Amino acid sequence: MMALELFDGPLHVQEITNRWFVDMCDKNYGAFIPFVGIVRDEDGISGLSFDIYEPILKNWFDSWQIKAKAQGAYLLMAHSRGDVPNHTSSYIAAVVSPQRKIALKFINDFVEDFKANAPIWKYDLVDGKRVYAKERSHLLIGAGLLK
Amino acid sequence: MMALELFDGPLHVQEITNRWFVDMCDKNYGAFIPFVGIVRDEDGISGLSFDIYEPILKNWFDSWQIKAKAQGAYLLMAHSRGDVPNHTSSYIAAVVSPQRKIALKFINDFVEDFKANAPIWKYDLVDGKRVYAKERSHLLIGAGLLK
Amino acid sequence: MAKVEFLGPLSRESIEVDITNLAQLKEFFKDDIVLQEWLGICAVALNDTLICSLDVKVEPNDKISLLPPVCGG
Amino acid sequence: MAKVEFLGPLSRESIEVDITNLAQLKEFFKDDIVLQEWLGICAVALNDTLICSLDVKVEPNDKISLLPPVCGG
Repeated sequence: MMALELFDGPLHVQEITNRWFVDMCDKNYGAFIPFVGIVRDEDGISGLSFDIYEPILKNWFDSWQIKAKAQGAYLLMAHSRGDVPNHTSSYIAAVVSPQRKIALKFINDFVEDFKANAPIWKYDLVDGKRVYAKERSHLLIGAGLLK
Repeated sequence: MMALELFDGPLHVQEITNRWFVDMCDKNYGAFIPFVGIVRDEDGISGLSFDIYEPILKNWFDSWQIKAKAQGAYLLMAHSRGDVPNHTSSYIAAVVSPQRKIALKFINDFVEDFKANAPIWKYDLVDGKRVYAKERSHLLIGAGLLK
Repeated sequence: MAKVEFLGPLSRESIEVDITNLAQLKEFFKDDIVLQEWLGICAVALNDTLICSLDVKVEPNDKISLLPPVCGG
Repeated sequence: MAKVEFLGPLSRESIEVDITNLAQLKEFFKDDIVLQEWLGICAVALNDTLICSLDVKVEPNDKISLLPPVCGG
């Protein structure tokens, strides 16, 4: 089983979360928390689109997995590449843990750090064109080094 | 659609979470977070068993739903009555919200308050018998009034 | 007569009592040795609302529930 | 020669540059007006590790990546 899964286009939420639950339910974890991100219809967009830089995403994910395992937890993640229409999902993050409080803390911290640091670029789909979501994007560490 | 669902025996996690996702995905919420509680095999139990006092559970749930709606969010919950074997689920709580941070805060606070205040009694199943989980249980407000 | 329910692990049949406030219910239970063990940890609901004072009036047909410590999920 | 990748919305073909540290890469880009706009907000990775100093040495066959602000999910 891969813990980090990337797909072209929208995620098949039910297939993914059902499979994760089946894989995890007999591992004696007490809590399974998937976070499902759904594309909102707002500002006249027809959807979102994503570019991913996989090598750094994998490094980032692996460093979180090490943190999770140190506390007996385990992380799973799926993300879309390319276009994702409104009302479909582009992102699922999940944690399993023997303990409820650890699971709740991890899903919060993991998702927030994902938003700040995962090397993924978001575009609004407007009139069939990709428009970089610059205002909603976050500077990475060391930004501006070459200016 | 019922927002609070009670079932005899273990929860059909996939049926419930799939149905909730389908019901919610076109409502323009941006985040859907189910918390799935799974019975752990520990201390020699074969499972857990639950009694529920429904009138107060409904009041408790309704008060949380009002809080959620005030912030544009919506809560869903399913719980088992009776016996639930190890490695199956007895409890699912979920939140949907337009905003990620509100969803993450609600799933944490809702699940924690559920543990402290929902009128549900837990028993370990040991050698086919129900043993009240007294040490893991939480006093309700006003406990000891008639002592 | 008000009805008294014993919830969860209390596991007793409901009873009917002729009282006008909760202080009288406390008095009514005082010789029940087994129940005394539970009363120190039980919360009390009147018509499905948790109560924190013995002064609360009880009307005929009211429902009083005794709730031991809880643990859902 | 080190390779320079322009990720996400930078949307440019990779180039190869003959440099031994990042300060030289900064110098190399100084006349690229369009890129200058981006450089103020781009992070820099050397072989897939984010870098915070211009003093870092660059070897032949190293990969340098420019990463604009991110927004996953």
